[in-house]
Amino acid sequence: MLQVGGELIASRRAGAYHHLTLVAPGVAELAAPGQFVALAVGGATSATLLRRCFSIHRVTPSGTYGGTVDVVVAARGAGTRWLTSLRVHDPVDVVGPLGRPFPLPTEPVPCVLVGGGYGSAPLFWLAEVLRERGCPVEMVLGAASEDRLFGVLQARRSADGVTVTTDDGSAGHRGWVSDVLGDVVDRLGAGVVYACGPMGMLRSVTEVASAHGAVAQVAVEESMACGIGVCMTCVLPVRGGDGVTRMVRSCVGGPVFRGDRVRWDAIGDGVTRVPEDALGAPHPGGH
Amino acid sequence: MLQVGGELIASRRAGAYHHLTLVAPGVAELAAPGQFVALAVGGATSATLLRRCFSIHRVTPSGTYGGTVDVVVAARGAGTRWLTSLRVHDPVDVVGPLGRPFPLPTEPVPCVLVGGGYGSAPLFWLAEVLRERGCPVEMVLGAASEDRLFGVLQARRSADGVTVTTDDGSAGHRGWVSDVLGDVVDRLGAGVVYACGPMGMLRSVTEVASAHGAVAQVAVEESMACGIGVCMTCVLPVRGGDGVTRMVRSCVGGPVFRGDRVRWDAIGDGVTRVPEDALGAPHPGGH
Amino acid sequence: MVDMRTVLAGTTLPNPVMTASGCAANGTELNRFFPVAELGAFVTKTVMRDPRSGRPTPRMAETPSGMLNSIGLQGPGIDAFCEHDLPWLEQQGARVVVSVAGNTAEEFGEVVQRLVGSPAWGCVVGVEANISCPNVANRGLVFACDPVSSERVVRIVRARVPAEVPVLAKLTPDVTDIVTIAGAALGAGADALTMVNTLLGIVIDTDLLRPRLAGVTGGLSGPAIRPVAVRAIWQVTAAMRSGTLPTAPVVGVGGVRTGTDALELVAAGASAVQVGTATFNDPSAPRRVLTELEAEAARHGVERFADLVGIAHERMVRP
Amino acid sequence: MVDMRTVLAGTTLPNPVMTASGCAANGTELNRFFPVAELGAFVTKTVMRDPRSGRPTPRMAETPSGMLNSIGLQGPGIDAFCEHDLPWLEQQGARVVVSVAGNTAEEFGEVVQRLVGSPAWGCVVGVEANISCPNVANRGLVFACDPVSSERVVRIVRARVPAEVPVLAKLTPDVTDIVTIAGAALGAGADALTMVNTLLGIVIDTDLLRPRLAGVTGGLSGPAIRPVAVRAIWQVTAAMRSGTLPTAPVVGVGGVRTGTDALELVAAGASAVQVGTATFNDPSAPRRVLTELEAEAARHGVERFADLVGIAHERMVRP
Ligand SMILES: Cc1cc2nc3c(=O)[nH]c(=O)nc-3n(C[C@H](O)[C@H](O)[C@H](O)COP(=O)(O)OP(=O)(O)OC[C@H]3O[C@@H](n4cnc5c(N)ncnc54)[C@H](O)[C@@H]3O)c2cc1C
Ligand SMILES: Cc1cc2nc3c(=O)[nH]c(=O)nc-3n(C[C@H](O)[C@H](O)[C@H](O)COP(=O)(O)OP(=O)(O)OC[C@H]3O[C@@H](n4cnc5c(N)ncnc54)[C@H](O)[C@@H]3O)c2cc1C
Ligand SMILES: Cc1cc2nc3c(=O)[nH]c(=O)nc-3n(C[C@H](O)[C@H](O)[C@H](O)COP(=O)(O)O)c2cc1C
Ligand SMILES: Cc1cc2nc3c(=O)[nH]c(=O)nc-3n(C[C@H](O)[C@H](O)[C@H](O)COP(=O)(O)O)c2cc1C
Ligand code: FES
Ligand code: FES
Repeated sequence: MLQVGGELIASRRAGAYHHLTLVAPGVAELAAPGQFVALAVGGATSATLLRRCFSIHRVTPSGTYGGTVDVVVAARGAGTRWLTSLRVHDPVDVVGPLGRPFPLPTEPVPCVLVGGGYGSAPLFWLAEVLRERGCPVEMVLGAASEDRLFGVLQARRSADGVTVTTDDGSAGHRGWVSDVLGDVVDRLGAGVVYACGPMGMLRSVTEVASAHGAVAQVAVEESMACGIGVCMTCVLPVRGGDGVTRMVRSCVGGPVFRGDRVRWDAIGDGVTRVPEDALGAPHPGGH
Repeated sequence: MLQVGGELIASRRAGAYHHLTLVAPGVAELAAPGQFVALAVGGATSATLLRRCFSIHRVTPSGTYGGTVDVVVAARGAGTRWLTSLRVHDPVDVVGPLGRPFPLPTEPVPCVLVGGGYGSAPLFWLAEVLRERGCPVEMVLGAASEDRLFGVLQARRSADGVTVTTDDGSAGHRGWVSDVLGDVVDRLGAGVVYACGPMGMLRSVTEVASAHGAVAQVAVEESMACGIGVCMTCVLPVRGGDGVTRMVRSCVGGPVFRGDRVRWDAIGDGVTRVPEDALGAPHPGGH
Repeated sequence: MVDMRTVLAGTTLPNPVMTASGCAANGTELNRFFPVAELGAFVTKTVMRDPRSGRPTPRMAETPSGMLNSIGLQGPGIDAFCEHDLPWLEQQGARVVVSVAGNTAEEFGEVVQRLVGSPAWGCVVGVEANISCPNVANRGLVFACDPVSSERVVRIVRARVPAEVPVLAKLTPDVTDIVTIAGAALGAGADALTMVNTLLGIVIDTDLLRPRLAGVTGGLSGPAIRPVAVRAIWQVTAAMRSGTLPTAPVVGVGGVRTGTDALELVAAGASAVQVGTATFNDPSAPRRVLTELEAEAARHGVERFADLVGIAHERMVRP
Repeated sequence: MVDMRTVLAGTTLPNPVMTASGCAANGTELNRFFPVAELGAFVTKTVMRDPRSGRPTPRMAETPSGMLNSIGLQGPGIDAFCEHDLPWLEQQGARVVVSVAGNTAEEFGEVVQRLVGSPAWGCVVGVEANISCPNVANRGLVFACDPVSSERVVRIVRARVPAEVPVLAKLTPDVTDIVTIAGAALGAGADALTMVNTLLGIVIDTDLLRPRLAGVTGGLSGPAIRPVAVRAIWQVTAAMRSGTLPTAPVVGVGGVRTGTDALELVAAGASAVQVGTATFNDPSAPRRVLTELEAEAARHGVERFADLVGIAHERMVRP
């Protein structure tokens, strides 16, 4: 885990997103698929103090500029708008790589990789690593509409098969990734489903994977203030190996969790509740 | 007085300063020497809310880009550092022209223009306007050191004579502008001394001018939060035509005042006190 | 088109956006940027009985996303105000909320008495008692820090203002329990509450190693304090909703720079919103905030602005 | 080289920069960015008697130059803390200030009792009583909002901590008169005061039109609140200088991001400084602030850091 003064060396539109390449020497060398970087935003006079976190799309450990890190950014609020309006050669402070990467299977089992929106960003690199290990890989990419799909062409290179869904039917199947996932898992005999995207999608992916005999490994996206494990803002309830549910920091305990360990019953409507049976949960008559 | 979304079209070093040219259509057309502009700083994510004020160095009412305004900026704090690190074509929000300009003599009397540091910035344009009206013009430029002088070459074009002083003797006479001012006023038989620079200098200029029979018109630099007259932060004690001292807003009542009207006795050590005889001054046992 | 009208204790305003006292002088300056009559109301700089020079300078310091000020209520005094400022505002067709203060509770009364006698009184749609200022009779303690002083001032002001014109009490957030102070003001007859005034702060000049303001302490304002303003509005309107406090409109102020900022205060319970420090950044801010707030109301699909007031209390997620 | 040592009620620290409780977890995470033993002291996340899950999420919202948090004191409980966290910090050679809290005054005592019995107790250079948390026995009112509750907690904590280890009382700025609370804490035996904890705030989500935090209110921190922290430190140390309060060291906290920010708190009267929210922006912030503060001290030509403590009180301009 490093903090480096990086530099933007490429910025291009990719559908609804911006694909940024940052020089961040050292970060690239240490990273594995599923990890993320935390970028400072707003420059020297910034009122936006908190870092913004982005999945690492891919890395180039060395090269003309030293190691580079690619991220795919959806411009939403103040920080992402600032990042996407940067010009080449602007400085960007980078902390990373952060979090636990996708765990890789020890055997060459078939895998399905599911990405929702920009959630597909970390999956291509993962696909390559899996295929290097001999795992057959298929991808399922979904989004609200065609412009919100990221990397469909890349997917065709990185995976043995690609299925696309959009909510509005503007590309691929009309519907959700979970509508098609079961068939893909069955067809491939997949042992692992990796997924990254919105919480609702991760929940359905977990359900479908379980129902079809696969393990789900999901990368969650919780609101993070620090990204390095010191603030406790990014927690979600996860059942441990001992069966006990704890409020786990998704920046250091995740962002990748086994889907069946996440307490989806506590998550919804933009709020994550503390399950009553969680360790240290408030109980009537005091905490 | 306008608020316009301007654009930086040139930025260059000038000794210790940065000389910026901004497109600000409409502002240039309305401005007169001694007025200033208030620039927003820090961009969309800025924590620095207050505008920064700068004397208008010169204007080009029309041209390829529409009207432009030039300012000379000393990079000191967060806002001026931001301004001086902008790149050409960056947007800059401009409010101006603000304040009362230098009053021009109705007769073609000789004038001396005194600038301390970047305080010389508004004087070249003033010199040109005065000479158009037939006034003989000499300039006295002073600064701590040579790199902090602004526009010595320009001065030689704009004025009939130029005297330079530096505290450390790195250019011109070693010493202060007030050391040489009396002689220049006498030699020229000047009726008006215009001055812009630090408060201490404006005070001595006023004293020297009075002692040598000239009227001083000084452009003060008070800390300003709004620049447009609504916040009351920029006041200083000024004796009115009726002999009453009031705490006058320097952004709308100034920045140019008759030197002998300013209550220098209340100003010093970085603080401006309220003279006991000022209108509404606090009195013992209540306000 | 959303119906942007808002009701302030009997008085209906065409829209809920106002200037904040002391951040817009008395109108002539901002009128060059937009017609001040377009605002729901124009709130004047706090006026006292006598002319006041205010404090020494420096009077201000920039702070992260805010500023500190110590103007010391510089102003012309109520007579000059009634002679020059109020008639000008009336001429523009502005609806005016006059902010008043006194060194003592009695002085508030004197100011109001002269104000009510002004020929331009007709344009006044509210009197805002700035009780967030020092009470000379009580060791300089701010009136609004003490329920008893707050009550005394409001009672005197309410007694002198004709019944059809609402009295607003402006509260400071620098108290342990703002609900108690709000209760005291309402109990004394305040028709509405303006919340919040600035927070007490100090900035040290790290070159000179002394306080940056000549007056040492100053009032902290700007976006930096918005979460405190929203919290104060929430607490007081929650107490009204639960019946702990009598119901009255709240005018929100603190850190509003955009229409969404204004919407935060409104959703927390404010029936109207004042724009202060943001005006120094953008002289058109009050007018722009109105346009943006209108767009926000339209985006949320409400027919009436009033439907948004306090809506966050209803939409709260219960864990 | 400036002598950066500072004395905290008998304990001498090699330098005056600390982490702020809850902004640095318990050390392992930051130790990857710099050796936590290099700080004057490491302040741990407030620990309570039992393990706590903390609040639902969202637990945070960014605000202009700051943030709002409502973690709800999530933590492992004092036993796990003594078993895992404290020994690790001791191993690193860190000087540790342990922040403690309880739902009741008695619970504070239990926590301290177990802490003092920890085999790693030797590395503890101070116990910080986080009295800015809710008192279950008093309708959830924050202890530090009430002088009587503050006094009770501090008395219990002081009684259980061995005399040679200082007890710090951490105060909230959300009170009408912080000098009174400071007086109560000192009267009850606090050896030093930590000022300030977060300000109570609310942010509304303007898309969902409901509070952004699941817990509705949260604590406001970051540079936005620095002028409030400086003011609180100033008021309390001014009262000490004038003899109204007994003299005791103040540990400053609130909005420190750089060495000059730290110097502001120091010049206002703080003998040591904690770095909180800035750590989220820059994981090396506490260590960097130390380097920068050292450079500031050198720039001002002092031989000892201690010469800067409270210096602004002496340099104040009298109008
Ligand atoms: C592990 C991880 C990986 C991510 N990968 C990507 C990615 O590859 N591409 C992408 O576009 N986005 C990604 N996100 C989401 C991205 O971090 C947020 O969209 C972004 O922080 C929002 O910043 P803003 O300035 O637009 O929004 P603002 O609303 O201004 O953000 C305010 C604060 O809230 C936090 N925040 C707000 N929304 C989110 C969110 N959804 N997740 C985390 N923090 C949030 C911000 O970090 C910031 O601290 C990822 C988030 C996490 C946690
Ligand atoms: C009428 C007028 C004309 C000026 N002309 C010039 C000029 O031509 N060139 C130039 O370099 N500077 C000029 N100044 C000074 C310039 O405004 C300040 O140097 C600048 O505002 C400081 O901003 P900062 O971000 O560097 O400092 P910061 O310390 O970050 O400023 C913080 C706040 O204090 C105010 N402030 C600080 N110092 C001053 C000051 N000296 N005067 C006014 N406000 C201040 C700023 O506007 C801002 O609101 C002028 C000031 C005035 C009032
Ligand atoms: C320079 C300045 C002067 C102010 N003067 C007054 C005043 O005279 N009377 C008053 O009630 N409030 C005064 N205030 C407080 C504002 O009206 C407002 O309550 C506060 O600034 C918070 O709002 P804001 O964050 O939008 O500025 C003043 C604020 C500033 C910044
Ligand atoms: C995420 C977060 C968690 C915090 N947790 C605690 C805590 O457990 N105990 C405590 O005394 N203060 C806690 N605080 C308050 C800080 O210690 C500090 O007093 C406050 O944030 C102001 O300092 P800052 O502006 O440097 O952050 C917390 C602050 C934040 C932002
Ligand atoms: S984001 Fe701070 S602990 Fe995870
Ligand atoms: S700068 Fe605001 S009144 Fe002059």
